[in-house]
Amino acid sequence: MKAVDRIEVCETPFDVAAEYTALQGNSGDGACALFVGSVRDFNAGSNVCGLALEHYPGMTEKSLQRIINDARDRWSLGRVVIVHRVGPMQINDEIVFVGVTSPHRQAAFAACQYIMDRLKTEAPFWKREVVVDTSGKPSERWVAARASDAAEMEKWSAG
Amino acid sequence: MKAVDRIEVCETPFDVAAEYTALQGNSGDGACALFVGSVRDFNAGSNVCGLALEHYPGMTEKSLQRIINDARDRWSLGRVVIVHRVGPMQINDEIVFVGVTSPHRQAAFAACQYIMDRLKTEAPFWKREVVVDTSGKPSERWVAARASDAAEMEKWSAG
Amino acid sequence: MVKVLFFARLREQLGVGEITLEDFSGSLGDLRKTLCEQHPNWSPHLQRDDIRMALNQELAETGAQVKAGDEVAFFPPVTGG
Amino acid sequence: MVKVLFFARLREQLGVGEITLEDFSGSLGDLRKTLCEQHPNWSPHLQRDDIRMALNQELAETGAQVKAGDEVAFFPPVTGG
Repeated sequence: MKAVDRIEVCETPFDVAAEYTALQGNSGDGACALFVGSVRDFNAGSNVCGLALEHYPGMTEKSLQRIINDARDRWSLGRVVIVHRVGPMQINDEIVFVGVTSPHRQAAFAACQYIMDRLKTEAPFWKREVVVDTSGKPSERWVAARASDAAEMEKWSAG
Repeated sequence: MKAVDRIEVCETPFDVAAEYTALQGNSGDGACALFVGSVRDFNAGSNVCGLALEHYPGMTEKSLQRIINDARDRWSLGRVVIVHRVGPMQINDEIVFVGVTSPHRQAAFAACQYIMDRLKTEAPFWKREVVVDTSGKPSERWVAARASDAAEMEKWSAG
Repeated sequence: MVKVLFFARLREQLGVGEITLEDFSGSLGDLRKTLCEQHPNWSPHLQRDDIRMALNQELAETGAQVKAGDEVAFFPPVTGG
Repeated sequence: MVKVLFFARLREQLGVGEITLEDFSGSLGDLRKTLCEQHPNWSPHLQRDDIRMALNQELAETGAQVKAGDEVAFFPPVTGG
């Protein structure tokens, strides 16, 4: 089994179909789990009309590689792809893609979810969203971190 | 949020990118979890060179719809797509696609895995594989059900 | 009339994919017993513990009541996905 | 020389994204204290419990030792994905 990682931080839209194709090639891997996160039109009680993502170049890639390495220590994985968009985005734009292949579907699902949970709590990305109030007036705000994301991480240390 | 299900049993290859596109349209759903199962080249100690899938037309679709309905009772889901291939297939061909959207990634992941676990244990599909022995002689055999698949289902009733 | 279907390995073992039973009434368990009486060589295959049953395309247990017009199916554990 | 970076809301609050410290030696905690002494108005933002720190692009705690040539970063909780 050939272990191949693909990590990309991009300023333009990415293509989910192309990323899925990048996961192919291990004919022993019958299972492929994917996650795609997109810009929602509603968050924390407000209508959202746009989003911008700031990141820490250099640390971002190191952080994602460390997360993948730790996932590979836990499960038998084939290929792993993480793509994360930064910069300005519109509603429905894809923000993040995580794809994992494995001989076993439980490993593929678990690793995909583990990578997302860790990415959410430690990869250096910050969302700033443009919200409109009831009068239609737009304003910007930094998205607050969610306690539920930190809580999700705890299940991985419980085992 | 518009709840839309797509269930398809097909005799020809399906297109993962098109199925992903079919999941779009709920702008409140920021999370999309996907699973793709493919024909492996190795199973139960033998080299596999081909596969054929038999199913129970009519019951298959009812069974998949019931599984989706039960997933919708458990989680807040947007769109759900299940595509399953039947008939003769080759190594690396995609057998099954399950896609789920939700406002929450935990719900998307859980529902996608739940649907796969139930599909594996109750949807009326049967695999027959062509294996080759060490001398290269091909023979056919029905794939045996795995106890681990039944065990996976138990975690959903434990809660 | 009751339609009875067999799938996968069981279909191959019995050498038939579909039969019809005239004038049957009783439970799914009774139906299986009737089939085994009519075809003694089916018994080791049809009576296996892991054989599953469906009534009108829904999974069912031996106690389910079968009536005229119903569709019954017997099959081995499923292996899709 | 130590490079110090600030990101996101913290960068906006301090009004600067990058500074350099000459001749600093000590822990990450000492470095934060030094910055707050030099810029008293930074203190309420930089001393918040939820501010995270990185040393050479790896998450680090207050006790980590900083040496010449290192890159230090302060930032609020991450919100990617």
